[in-house]
Amino acid sequence: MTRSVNLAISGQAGQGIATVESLLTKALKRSGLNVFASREYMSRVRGGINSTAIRVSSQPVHAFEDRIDILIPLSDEAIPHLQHRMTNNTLVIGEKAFLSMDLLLSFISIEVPFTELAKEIGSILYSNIIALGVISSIFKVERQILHDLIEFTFLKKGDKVIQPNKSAINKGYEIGAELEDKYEILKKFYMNKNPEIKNDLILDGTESIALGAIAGGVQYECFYPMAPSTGIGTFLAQQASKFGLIVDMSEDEISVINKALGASYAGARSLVTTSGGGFSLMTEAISLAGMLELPIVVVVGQRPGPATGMPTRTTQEDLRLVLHAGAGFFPRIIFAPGCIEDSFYLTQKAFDLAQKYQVPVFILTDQYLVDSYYNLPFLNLDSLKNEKFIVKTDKDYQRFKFTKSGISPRGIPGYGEGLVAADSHTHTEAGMISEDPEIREKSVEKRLKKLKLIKDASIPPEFIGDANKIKYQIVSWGSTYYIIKEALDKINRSDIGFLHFSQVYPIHESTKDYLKKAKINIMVEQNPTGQFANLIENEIHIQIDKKILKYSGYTLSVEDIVAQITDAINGGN
Amino acid sequence: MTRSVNLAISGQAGQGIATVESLLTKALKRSGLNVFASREYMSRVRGGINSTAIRVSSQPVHAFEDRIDILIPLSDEAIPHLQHRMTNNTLVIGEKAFLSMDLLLSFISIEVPFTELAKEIGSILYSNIIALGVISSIFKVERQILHDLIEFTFLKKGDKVIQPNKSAINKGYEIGAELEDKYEILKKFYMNKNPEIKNDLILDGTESIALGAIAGGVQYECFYPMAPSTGIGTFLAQQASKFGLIVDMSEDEISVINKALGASYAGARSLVTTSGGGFSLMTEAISLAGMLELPIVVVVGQRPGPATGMPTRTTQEDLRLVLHAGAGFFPRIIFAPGCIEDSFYLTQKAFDLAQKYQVPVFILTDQYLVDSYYNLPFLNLDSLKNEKFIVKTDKDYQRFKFTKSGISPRGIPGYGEGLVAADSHTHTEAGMISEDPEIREKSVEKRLKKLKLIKDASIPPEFIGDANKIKYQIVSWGSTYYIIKEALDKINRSDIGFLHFSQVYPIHESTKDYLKKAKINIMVEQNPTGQFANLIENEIHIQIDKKILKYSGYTLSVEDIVAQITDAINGGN
Amino acid sequence: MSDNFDKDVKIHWCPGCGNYSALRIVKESLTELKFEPKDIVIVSGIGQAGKFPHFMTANFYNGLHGRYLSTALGVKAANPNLEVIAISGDGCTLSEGGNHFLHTIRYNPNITNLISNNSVYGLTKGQASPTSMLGFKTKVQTFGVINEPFNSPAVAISLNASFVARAFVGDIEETKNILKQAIQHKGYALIDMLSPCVSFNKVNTFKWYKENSYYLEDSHNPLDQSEAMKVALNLRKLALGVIYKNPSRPTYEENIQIYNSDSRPLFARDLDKNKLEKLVNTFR
Amino acid sequence: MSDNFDKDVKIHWCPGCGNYSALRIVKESLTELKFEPKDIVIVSGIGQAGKFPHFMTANFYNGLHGRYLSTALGVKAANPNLEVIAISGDGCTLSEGGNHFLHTIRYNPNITNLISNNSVYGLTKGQASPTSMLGFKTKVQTFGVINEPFNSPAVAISLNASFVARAFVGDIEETKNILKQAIQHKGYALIDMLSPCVSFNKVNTFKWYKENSYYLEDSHNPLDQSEAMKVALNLRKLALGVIYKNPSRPTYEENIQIYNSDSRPLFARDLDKNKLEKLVNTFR
Ligand SMILES: Cc1ncc(C[n+]2csc(CCOP(=O)(O)OP(=O)(O)O)c2C)c(N)n1
Ligand SMILES: Cc1ncc(C[n+]2csc(CCOP(=O)(O)OP(=O)(O)O)c2C)c(N)n1
Ligand code: SF4
Ligand code: SF4
Ligand SMILES: [Mg+2]
Ligand SMILES: [Mg+2]
Repeated sequence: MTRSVNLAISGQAGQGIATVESLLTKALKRSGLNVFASREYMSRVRGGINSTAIRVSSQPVHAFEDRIDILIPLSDEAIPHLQHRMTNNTLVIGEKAFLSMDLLLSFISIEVPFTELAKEIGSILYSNIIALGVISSIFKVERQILHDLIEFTFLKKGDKVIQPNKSAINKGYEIGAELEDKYEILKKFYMNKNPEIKNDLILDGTESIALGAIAGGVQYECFYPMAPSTGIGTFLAQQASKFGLIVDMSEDEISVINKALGASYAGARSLVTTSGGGFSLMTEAISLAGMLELPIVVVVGQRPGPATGMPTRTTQEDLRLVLHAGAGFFPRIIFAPGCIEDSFYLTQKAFDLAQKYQVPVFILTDQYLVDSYYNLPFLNLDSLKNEKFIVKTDKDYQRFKFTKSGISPRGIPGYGEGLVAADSHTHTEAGMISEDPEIREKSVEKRLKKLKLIKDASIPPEFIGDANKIKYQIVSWGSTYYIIKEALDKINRSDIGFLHFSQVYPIHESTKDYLKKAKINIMVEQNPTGQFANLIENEIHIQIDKKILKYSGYTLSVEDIVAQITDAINGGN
Repeated sequence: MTRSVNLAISGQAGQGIATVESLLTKALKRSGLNVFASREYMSRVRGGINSTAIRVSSQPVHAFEDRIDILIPLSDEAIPHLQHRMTNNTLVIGEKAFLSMDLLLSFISIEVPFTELAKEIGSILYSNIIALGVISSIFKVERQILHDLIEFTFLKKGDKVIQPNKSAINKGYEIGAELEDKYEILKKFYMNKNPEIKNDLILDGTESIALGAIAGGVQYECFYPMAPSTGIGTFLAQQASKFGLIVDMSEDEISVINKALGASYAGARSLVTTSGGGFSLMTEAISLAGMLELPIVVVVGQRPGPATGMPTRTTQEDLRLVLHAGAGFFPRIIFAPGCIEDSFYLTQKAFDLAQKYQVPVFILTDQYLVDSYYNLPFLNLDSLKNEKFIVKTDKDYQRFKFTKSGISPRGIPGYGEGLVAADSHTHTEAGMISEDPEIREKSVEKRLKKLKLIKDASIPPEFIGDANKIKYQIVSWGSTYYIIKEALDKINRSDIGFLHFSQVYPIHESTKDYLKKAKINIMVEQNPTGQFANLIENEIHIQIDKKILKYSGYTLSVEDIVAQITDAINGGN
Repeated sequence: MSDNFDKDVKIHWCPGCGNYSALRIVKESLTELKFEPKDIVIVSGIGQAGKFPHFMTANFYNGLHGRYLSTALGVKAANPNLEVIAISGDGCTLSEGGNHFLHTIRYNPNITNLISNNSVYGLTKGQASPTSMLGFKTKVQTFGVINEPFNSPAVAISLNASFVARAFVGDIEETKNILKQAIQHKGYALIDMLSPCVSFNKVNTFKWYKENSYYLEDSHNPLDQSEAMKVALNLRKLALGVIYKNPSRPTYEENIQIYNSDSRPLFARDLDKNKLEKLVNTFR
Repeated sequence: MSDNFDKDVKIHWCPGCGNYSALRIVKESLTELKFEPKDIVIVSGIGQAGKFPHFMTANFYNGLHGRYLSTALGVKAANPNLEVIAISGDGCTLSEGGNHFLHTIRYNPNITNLISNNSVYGLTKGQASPTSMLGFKTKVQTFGVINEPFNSPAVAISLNASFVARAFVGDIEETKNILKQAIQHKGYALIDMLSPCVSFNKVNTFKWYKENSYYLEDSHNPLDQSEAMKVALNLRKLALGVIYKNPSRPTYEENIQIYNSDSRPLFARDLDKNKLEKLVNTFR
């Protein structure tokens, strides 16, 4: 079983927690340790109380655990905020003011006057960097790694920023060494290092989706900022000129999707990125994409609703929204990446399928996944093809030709001799308005045929376990993949299998067989009604036996799953 | 079995078919005949080809039949347009130019030079009124009834319009008399009259919903025009000052719903009326209504999609859209009136439930129903209560109080001493932004509780048949009610039952028992995937055995249902 | 001074944010005009400015991003007696909410509309807003803003808005003065309220606003649309004060027929069943 | 003259509708400017005017009600070589689409935008539109229009649109002349094209437009924003011709970095895998 040290750093927005998180994870990885990190934060620019959880391990780690082994509080709200995740063995390293003894919590504490020390270096702003040094020292990260990272990060800001930061690091290492001499307990955090992972990638969900989009040949990204998807647009904006990509932050989500469809009509590989509320505004145009048979990739970062809800928290509750958005019937594809690798490969694939079937393809992710990261060896770019799926048109080209497969060869205005129509009414093969009942029937059947094709090509769920031994089967989708996987490793029972979906619509036909193998199928979802369980029931007419549902706005943890699965199983049946 | 004479009048937009339809149905009813009428028309202001179908009978008639017994063509496209509904026995009365013999159709024709005759009266515009006279004469409607109607209709336009119209009527009666002497066949259209129905109401779906809204105490109607729901706003605009009602045609659907919610917050009974495309734009605010727990009634007139689709045609394909619109989870209610009476009573009820449970309530109707009408004896206004469901607030009023039932007493700003909050974030009882996981859980559970209450109070489906004898059961929802009912009367088998839903979400718990009684449940829906069948499966985990689906954009007819049910049953199981 | 409207809560804004002054200005103006919290409805959208109503005591409706002007109009329609202050950010009002900005002006409801204009997206962490200056660089607008800045006073005047002003939160007294006029104005009153974002807008700082604005002279005639427009079109030097006023436009509420004969708000009314019965009978 | 662009289809408009002339004007102008149908994309929304592209030969995108300007911008972004004519009704453009109208002007894409302005909702049968005159009565606006008419040229000028004109379809030659200038203008070109609806607008008839409009004198200086604004603000007598022009604004396409060094439209490009590999490796 994976043993990890779980570190948490917590303080106000604006205190530079994100900087520490980013530097520390990189540093740990470069020293040969596996890391997993995930953030939780308030919808604030300054103040409030945020935290990052970093797991450090000799083995790969990919999931969120509640348990905190080491906590660095950077404000007096840190401990109250995180106490439910602390144990008697939690080691707290911080300054006196933040150790809030009045909570009468039992934990082990080591006082370090970070603020004081930072002032000595020149500004209280360096406290977080000193803390970074202390932790790095405890985990025996070579100091040079930190220095290199500091240099790289503040390159543009020049020496007057780099030098004091280096001094802060050094101060941290000094203190780290002192502490080690003083506190036996710190020894237990020592872990074997694996030089092979030093060169690993370390990516969060945002970066992975954005890179996947680039790999998918994205040429036109349009968005309106909205947590938790804003980062994707930001990332792509910064890569735009390098990749010949247009990134447009537009006036609202309605223009976003209509521009993207206009660009798609004219031949661009189009992407839009949004969240549930912004996506809601795109509903009408999603239906337009269905009618015009235009490729489009739509990333929806889920956050708890209804309405504004909890902008920076996590959920899996917009599956039904994305599945049913748009008046009328038309085929669509929905992916829900289970991990960072999936985020990359599925986004790339989304572009291909959107072009191939001329349909909207959705990537359903959530705050937890976009804000989590871990190290992984590589991203495979070898098989990238990005076929264009367009034809050079001739004089009598008809955009909406009825074909056997249901797919009409896709022409682009300005490419070939033909004219390319796009019409939002029920239309003839040439794209002319039609009120003919037969045309309507044929058009609907065209769309049904395409859905069939798509279904046949869909990604099967991943099954983990011994199909012949299982009595129970945990079923899940999207970002809970590794959380459940680790929990099942911990539970370690051969009568429990795991079936995970990263394509949630249409689901692969093998699903039926998988579900039939288990006596009791238990769905794990982060929404109050079991949306994916409903979807499965509608698609293959098998009812899920039990549901583990969480809807607090905070991610499921490995511990949650262990407890609830154990419960569900002991609750019997 | 009901015997009816089915009359069709067909011509271009702008030829006054709607006028004839309205006058004729009223006249027939006033003479003691039951009528049913329904329209089909193109999305055009002038030209194209439209038609109205009017059924005349001694018994009540409420459903569309394909079969045409008498056709009055007003353009040369009329016969080609309607030939699939004509038989060898169809009698066509019209002028030579429109009888298009080249189609080699066999039908019985009587030439009447309407245009010529109209010119004699002063303008070709009177041809339709002459035709009206002819038909009225054939059905033995007292001429005075027509004169009265003409006078009433053109009151404001004065004598110079009334007189020639009366002459046109007289001319029609003259010709009618001549024809009867000449053509034996006309005798067979004679039907017994029932003086009791002379004083019946005659209403179409639009009027019935609008009256239902008034009965429900509507005070604020906001809309943006969109077929097939525009008529409701128009009707209400014309009644606005009389009923102290504000009708606002706003700049777009997003403002429509946000204004209506603002008005609702301030204590108005709010209504919005739209269609699938416009409704799509309201998606985000529907979710807001869920979060703010504001009452709102939303009428969605379905038309075939995706996108612009077929603006003036009919469908039942936006159930899933309305059911799932809005990010996050919150309770809602969806009605789908089955007939004109339902349209009235359910709309009234929608207002009450919206106030009572502080949720969005949807009326899902369609072009077929809003454009159909028949006579009915009365609308019962006696039981109207329109309870306000608001409280006068005191100083410490908290808008979102957690209560046992899940319903928080609803205060209105300006009524009482308290302050009234509305907040789109996850919020405390006082309406303050909160990121507390417990608050979120409690809020979700509050919404779940309300859904449970709503479910317990939902309208059971209507069952017709002998529960102990049925083997087959036709299941349907919304506007197909009478079409199926008449078809089943025709089929006349005691082993077929009929289960109809006018509340489609949440469905009543008796549904399970009803469905279990039949060996084979057959769903009839006008959409390609069986949306209501899916909903039922998700709610009560029973799979519908067969589906009869139509998606041509044109309504199911009694004949369609007879044929398809017969087929479905003979096709075995 | 403003204790009636004070609220004992932690404020979510960054230290130094212009919104603190705005909050004070609003609370004090309402107090000075002798309003009580229960007379007032603060309507807002989403953004830093959109959080406004959470930090003062009053009725409030904190709705969706971009939609608050429609909400405000709906509130007024249902109950014209309520005093409605509609406040939100430049992005909320002019980007997501642009269409409602245009059309609310056309309706002329009797509301006071404060655009807390920091020329940036605060809450979503620093993207350009419609009022950002050409060339303004951000993480997203990496080559700088390319779109012509949205001149909200000019647009409002072009639509014949009935009251158009600009104010700067750095000057509390003058802004209170302008706000009080706006509140007392009958009809839609716009204040383009310049309010620095200390976290994300390093260009349009307190200092910058001070240096790049001026108060309109008494000689300025706000009743002259062309003159007002000239003033508004000048973005090089930002005019503060009441730029335009059209007292001749009736308000939306005055135009609502049903209030002519009966001033009760909607919630106080009931259906007249007899009238309904009569109406139904016309269908016989 | 315009046979290249002619199309052999039944036209859905009412006899006498102003759109017939508009169709002729567009087809002839394009022919005279030597365009071929395959160079052209007609982008439209929903409404009577929105049906426009169905009645001529060209590429077309007849999208949603109110969204055509966003579509047009997307088309141009993906392929600046296409000549885009964006046309739709006054309701589509200024009511449902008001926000895109505002912001498209700010982007300044090189498109020609014809608002077929009949001051009424044609397709939905006669409701008031944003440009309907005060007091205009309809089945819905039973007491007459109460909202200030939407002055699209004035709003466009207040946003510093790069080309703003008004034309009247009753005058084919002059309107062709204006349209050709608009097409040749680099950047967003607006034509508020007055076009009578014979079925539903009995006020703003051919005759009314003729009597209530005038052509701008040669002395009018379209480069002067204030002067142009004065002309635009006058709705009592409608100025025809080019009201405002700002030749100094770069177009949106010129502002798109990626076309600086490589003019190929997007569909002709491919991913540079090496660059991606390099980028991925920065995450080690
Ligand atoms: C429909 C929708 N889109 C996007 C967002 C995300 N969002 C929240 S605030 C904001 C912009 C804030 O800018 P501004 O209105 O100028 O307010 P400020 O924070 O600067 O005061 C955005 C884009 C949202 N909440 N809803
Ligand atoms: C989202 C949406 N709302 C409403 C409609 C219905 N609709 C179609 S055209 C139209 C208005 C037409 O007016 P205008 O744009 O002025 O065009 P015209 O017919 O006068 O040329 C409306 C409201 C629609 N198609 N989509
Ligand atoms: S981010 Fe800017 S606008 Fe938001 S609170 Fe901070 S300073 Fe104010
Ligand atoms: S309704 Fe009006 S705009 Fe539409 S086609 Fe007829 S005349 Fe033209
Ligand atoms: Mg802002
Ligand atoms: Mg129009």
